[in-house]
Amino acid sequence: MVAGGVTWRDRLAVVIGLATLFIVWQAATMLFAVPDYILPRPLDIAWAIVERREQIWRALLFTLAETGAGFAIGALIGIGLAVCLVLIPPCEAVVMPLAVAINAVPSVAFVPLALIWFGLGMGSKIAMAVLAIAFIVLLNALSGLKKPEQGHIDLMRSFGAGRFGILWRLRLPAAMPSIVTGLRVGLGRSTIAVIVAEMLGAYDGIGQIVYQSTAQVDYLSVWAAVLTAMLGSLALYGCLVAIDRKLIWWR
Amino acid sequence: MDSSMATPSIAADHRPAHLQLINVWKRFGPPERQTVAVRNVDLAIQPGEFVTLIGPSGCGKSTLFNMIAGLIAPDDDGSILLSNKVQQDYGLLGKVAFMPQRDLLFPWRTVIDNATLPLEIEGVSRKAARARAEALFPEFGLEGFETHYPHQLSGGMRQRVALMRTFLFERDLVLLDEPFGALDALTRSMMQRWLLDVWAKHRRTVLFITHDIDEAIFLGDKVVVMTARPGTIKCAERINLPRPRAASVTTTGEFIDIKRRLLAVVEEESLKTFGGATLA
Amino acid sequence: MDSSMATPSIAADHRPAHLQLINVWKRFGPPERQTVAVRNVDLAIQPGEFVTLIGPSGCGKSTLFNMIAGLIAPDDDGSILLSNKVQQDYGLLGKVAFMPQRDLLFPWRTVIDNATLPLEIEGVSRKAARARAEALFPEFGLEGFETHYPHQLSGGMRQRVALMRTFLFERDLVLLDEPFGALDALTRSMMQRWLLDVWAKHRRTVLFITHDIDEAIFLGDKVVVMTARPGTIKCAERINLPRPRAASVTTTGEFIDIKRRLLAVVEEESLKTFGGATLA
Amino acid sequence: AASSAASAAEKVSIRLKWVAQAQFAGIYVAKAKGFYADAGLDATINPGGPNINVETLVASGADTFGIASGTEGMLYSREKGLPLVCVGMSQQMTPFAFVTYDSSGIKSVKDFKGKKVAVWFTGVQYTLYSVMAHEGLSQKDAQIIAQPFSMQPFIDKQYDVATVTLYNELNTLKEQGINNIRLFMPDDSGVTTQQDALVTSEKMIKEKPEQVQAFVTATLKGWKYAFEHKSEAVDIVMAAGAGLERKHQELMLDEIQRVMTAKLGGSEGLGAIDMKAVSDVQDSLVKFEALKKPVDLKAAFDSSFWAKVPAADKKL
Amino acid sequence: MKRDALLRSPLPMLVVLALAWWLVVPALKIEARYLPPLGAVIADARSVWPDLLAGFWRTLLETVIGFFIGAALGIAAGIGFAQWRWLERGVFPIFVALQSVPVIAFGAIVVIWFGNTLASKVVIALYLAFFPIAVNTLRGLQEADPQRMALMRSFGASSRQMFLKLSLPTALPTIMIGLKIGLSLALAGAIVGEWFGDTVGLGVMLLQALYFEQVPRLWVLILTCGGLGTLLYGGAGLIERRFIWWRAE
Ligand SMILES: Nc1ncnc2c1ncn2[C@@H]1O[C@H](COP(=O)(O)OP(=O)(O)OP(=O)(O)O)[C@@H](O)[C@H]1O
Ligand SMILES: Nc1ncnc2c1ncn2[C@@H]1O[C@H](COP(=O)(O)OP(=O)(O)OP(=O)(O)O)[C@@H](O)[C@H]1O
Ligand SMILES: [Mg+2]
Ligand SMILES: [Mg+2]
Repeated sequence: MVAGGVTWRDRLAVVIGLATLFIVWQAATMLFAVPDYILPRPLDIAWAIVERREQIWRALLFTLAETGAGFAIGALIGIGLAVCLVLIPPCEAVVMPLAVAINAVPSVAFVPLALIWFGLGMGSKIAMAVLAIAFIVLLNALSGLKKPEQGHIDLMRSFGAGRFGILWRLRLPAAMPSIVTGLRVGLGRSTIAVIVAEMLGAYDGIGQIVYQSTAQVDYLSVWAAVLTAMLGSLALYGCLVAIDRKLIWWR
Repeated sequence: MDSSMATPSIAADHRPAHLQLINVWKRFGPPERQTVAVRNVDLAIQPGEFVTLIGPSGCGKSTLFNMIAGLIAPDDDGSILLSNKVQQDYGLLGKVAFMPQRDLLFPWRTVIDNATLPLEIEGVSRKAARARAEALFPEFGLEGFETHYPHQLSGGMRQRVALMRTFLFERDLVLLDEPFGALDALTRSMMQRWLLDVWAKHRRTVLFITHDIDEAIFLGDKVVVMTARPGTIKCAERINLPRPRAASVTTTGEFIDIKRRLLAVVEEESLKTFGGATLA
Repeated sequence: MDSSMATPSIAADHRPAHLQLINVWKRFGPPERQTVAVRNVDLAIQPGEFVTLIGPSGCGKSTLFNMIAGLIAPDDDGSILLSNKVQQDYGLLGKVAFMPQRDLLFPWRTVIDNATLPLEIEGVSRKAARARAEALFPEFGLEGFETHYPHQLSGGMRQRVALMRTFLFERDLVLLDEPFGALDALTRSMMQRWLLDVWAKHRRTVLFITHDIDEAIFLGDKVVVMTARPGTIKCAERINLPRPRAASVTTTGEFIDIKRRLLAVVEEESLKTFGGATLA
Repeated sequence: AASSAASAAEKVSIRLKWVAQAQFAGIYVAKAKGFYADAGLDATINPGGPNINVETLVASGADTFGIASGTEGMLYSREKGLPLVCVGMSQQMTPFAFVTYDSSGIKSVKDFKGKKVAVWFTGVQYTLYSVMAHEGLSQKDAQIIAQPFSMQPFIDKQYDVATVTLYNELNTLKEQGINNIRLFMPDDSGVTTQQDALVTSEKMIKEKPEQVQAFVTATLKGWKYAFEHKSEAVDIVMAAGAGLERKHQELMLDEIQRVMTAKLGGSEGLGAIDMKAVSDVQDSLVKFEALKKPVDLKAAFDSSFWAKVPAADKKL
Repeated sequence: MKRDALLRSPLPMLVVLALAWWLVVPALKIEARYLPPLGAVIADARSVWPDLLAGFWRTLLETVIGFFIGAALGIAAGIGFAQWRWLERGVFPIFVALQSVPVIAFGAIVVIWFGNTLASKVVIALYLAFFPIAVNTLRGLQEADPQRMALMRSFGASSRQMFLKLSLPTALPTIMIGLKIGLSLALAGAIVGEWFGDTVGLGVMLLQALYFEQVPRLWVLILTCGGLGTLLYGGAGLIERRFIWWRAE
């Protein structure tokens, strides 16, 4: 039913949606004369971004690099673990409770540990992003890998396919949509994890801008940084959606 | 289990059987509300033999096939022997070319990629596999549909793709579960011919489920009839019609005789499913 | 579209048609690599008529059914009329009882809940719906399987559940796409009898796809033959065999005559699928 | 003010800059001992947390009073147009200090040259800049990096100099058995910045000055009582926060007493605002371009309420 | 049967992990700040037992309320997106953008809007739980087999019936994944929410432990949060097994 890639109408809808949000925001803040320290106006924020573009751009690249790396590693770990659990089912009883428990602790609680283990630099941020996304991908991938019906599995077995053959030719393709769902959900989370970790200790990045600016009561900078990060992760998300449509072409 | 039991029945046929079932059972569900699908099946099939299997709907034919293909383990009461060797549970996987009743095509693979699936699993290069499959497309009446996806095919076309897939998985023992069920009369007879040609050339052992008694007699060296559920072997009839068989054989008196006999047996069994309802 | 076109063909039959197809087309895919599935189909079916439809595999029968059931819209060239009223695209939804070629049972519903699905949709109370369905189970040879799930059924049993589901959705126009494809000879003839009984009692209009020419002649008031893809109506043969028909009718000379004629037509068409391959 | 209340206590809230701990002992004591109630205030104490900005909460009216960051925070807030007024200062000397290991070879601030110096970029960096400027170093002379809230990287010697607060991180280091360290106090370099400002909004001062007065008086009473009954004060703090460690809190209270009673805190009484120090800080912030233009210090700092607190209530 | 259930439960795993911790830390002389000895952690837990228990219940309450509201909103949004594609295209990106905003950056704003109440924690919990539930609901609803949808339409099913009888059952396994993720995020949200001016709760204790660098306390809280999460997740698992049994076709 859903044919092909992203149409111009999809793009238009995204633009209209975001534009509406900003117009409503601008109008409301002007109408109710909301002071900057409660909610600044989007135009002011935009101007702040332009003014501080060099600092923000450098921080954004830093943050996106950490997010991207953490996202990739976390996704690989999540998928890899899910694959292991499907290949060796008894492991599930061991790994899942542990994964659940780890994930139940807010990632911020691990920041001190991350700082101890991975230092102040990018390493600890990447570790936090990995932590934030791996579980989500794991859960989705696991459910996707278990989706194929018994008939299809039996067919593969009758051709003499081993666990790996079934995994590669049946389970993984069938799990693709679920995995991408996991990635979609996880992307925002890993951005958050990185920013929060940066707030608690980093040399650079959006999180540091947020943290320093908050302490210096500079809300325009806070919002400028956060908005930039938002747009950055929206761009990453767009790439994911494009991949998504390519991956489930057979619907 | 006890391969000693096998000896007499092999001896009786004077040739080693390719496939032998000894007291095979299959029960589903918990003991309280059990469905016995297959009961006490004994069967021996010679190498290169073409055996057709008929029986009322739901009598356990597909279940029997699943056990022979190694997909489900028979209950502990009996054993399955391939070339006289007792097979462990699931030991038959990969040794038998199996076409399931439902086509089970993969929705994300094109027609040709669905067909070459078993070759890929065997490790044949993609190019070689495709070349081998492509040669079959005209014979299967699927020319021009190589790059379609399964949802773009008709029911009969899907079934033919599934059959092609099975034959690209070249094994000495072939199990076909109603391979021609969704085909019109002529496509069906074209495919029957093709099947007999392949069989004559390679002499694979074929076990073939059908609901069409004509088809069963026309194709088989032996027709095996199963009883209503719980299914066991009711009788087996050797078909001594000369080969190669022309389509006209179906009008010979000998053929009609066999058909009448088998029909009577099958009807008796089918009626049990309907709890003794009568047919005018 | 243009209901004026319909008038002459209605007049020709002297009775208003229950279902009428006028110049119906269906093309799939983008213009460059288009599959024309159905081409220029004109067909009129009288109220209470039993029409069987045969044609080579992949010729467009199921596509035609999908259009009549209102599931896919025909191309703009033609129209579908129900009781002389032009139907908007998808306007036929809910007016036609349709049994698809694949059983499409819902895996999370038990057999009986699958069967009562259309009644539930109509708003019949669960209890009443179950009572009506339960009465049918013995006739369909499914007694004792009410609370099983679809994956616990054999292929033929699934098909019977799908048929039961269709008949619980009582509509004047019934479309059956190979409803007996997976049934053995006797179960099939039991179900045929049951179908004819129901039809005789309620005089619903039935359109029935089959691959079995015997079945087509045995059941139909009219047998419609489709050409190879792109499918259109090749010819329609009125069957004047007296009703009720006994199983023995298949051995009468008249029956065999009709069968021979139809076989010739179908074979000619089927051969086209195989690009002129010859049948010995 | 005290007499007017008792019967119909006014609901007010006090926002702290961090979670319950001895740093805020005076507030908790004032509440527990009924000083606020006596002054006609029905006070709720709202703890703070990371990225909770007391200045914003008080300026917006979400909270009535607050213990906000300090001199720098006040100046930034005023510059950003927040209608916030400081009515007292808790900590009289700079509570921050720079630490290094004995083994680092850094003997004075001058030796920061070329070293890795970690500092919180929450405003404390300007204190560092001022200190360095006073010692004849420019910002560029040291490699200044953002310090995380954890002391762990310092313990792991990821940098040479770290920033601590005298009442918390320093104790943390000591508790972990790290004693081979050297401290550099900003006050020794002539840089003083007062912290933990008692703040309220302009609106409160205009509309309910008597409540502001009640708050300042009762709070200072609370501090005085806390320092005079330390064990009881720690008990009160312990009851207010979940899972606090007594020893750590006792140390903290000692340290807090030291910084609150230093300088003006000793001579003038608890909570005094050192306007000279404030204007020095402002000058240095302007110099470092952290402030674009000087703010009106008269409007930002209002000592009148503090002045009206009886000496008996604020002098130890 | 019974032994099987025990083997599949996380219990033996926990025992093994605890033993490993018990033995390995002293054996390898791991520094306490990397991993304190289990004994120290247990001792610390006992010293703050009442606070821990109170915090546990409080956090549980916030999580559960936040999760249920978040789940209701998320499922509703997912359904809305599935129903109206323009909504998905237009509004979805906004949600994506919003969910990459760290709440912690806006502690002050949360407090201004919702005060120091249970509501502010609930709001944060539901804010975090909402998105994965909405996405998984949307994806699940899109998974319905087109052929089965056609069949339902041929029965004249209304869109409501189509939804209740086909789309929803198809989507349930996927929604369940979203709910599980949402549950763990709601817990994290409640805990972070407690950082914005609260006095009771695991979050408050966690913050103090972080700030004071009390490593054993940090582990006590990590374990408690983990336990709470596992408990909630286990509950979700029970519900799942009870209502979604048809995975295999
Ligand atoms: N997984 C299962 N659980 C429970 N019962 C099952 C299961 N699989 C099959 N059965 C039962 O076993 C019996 C035989 O099924 P089987 O599929 O072997 O029949 P069949 O002979 O292939 O019928 P058909 O010709 O209709 O395909 C049926 O009654 C069916 O209900
Ligand atoms: N969605 C689709 N996209 C592209 N082509 C399609 C699609 N659906 C059907 N077709 C093509 O239309 C033709 C007719 O298909 P249809 O299913 O109507 O055949 P049929 O007559 O029912 O055959 P069978 O007897 O094998 O079921 C086939 O060639 C098929 O490939
Ligand atoms: Mg079967
Ligand atoms: Mg068809």
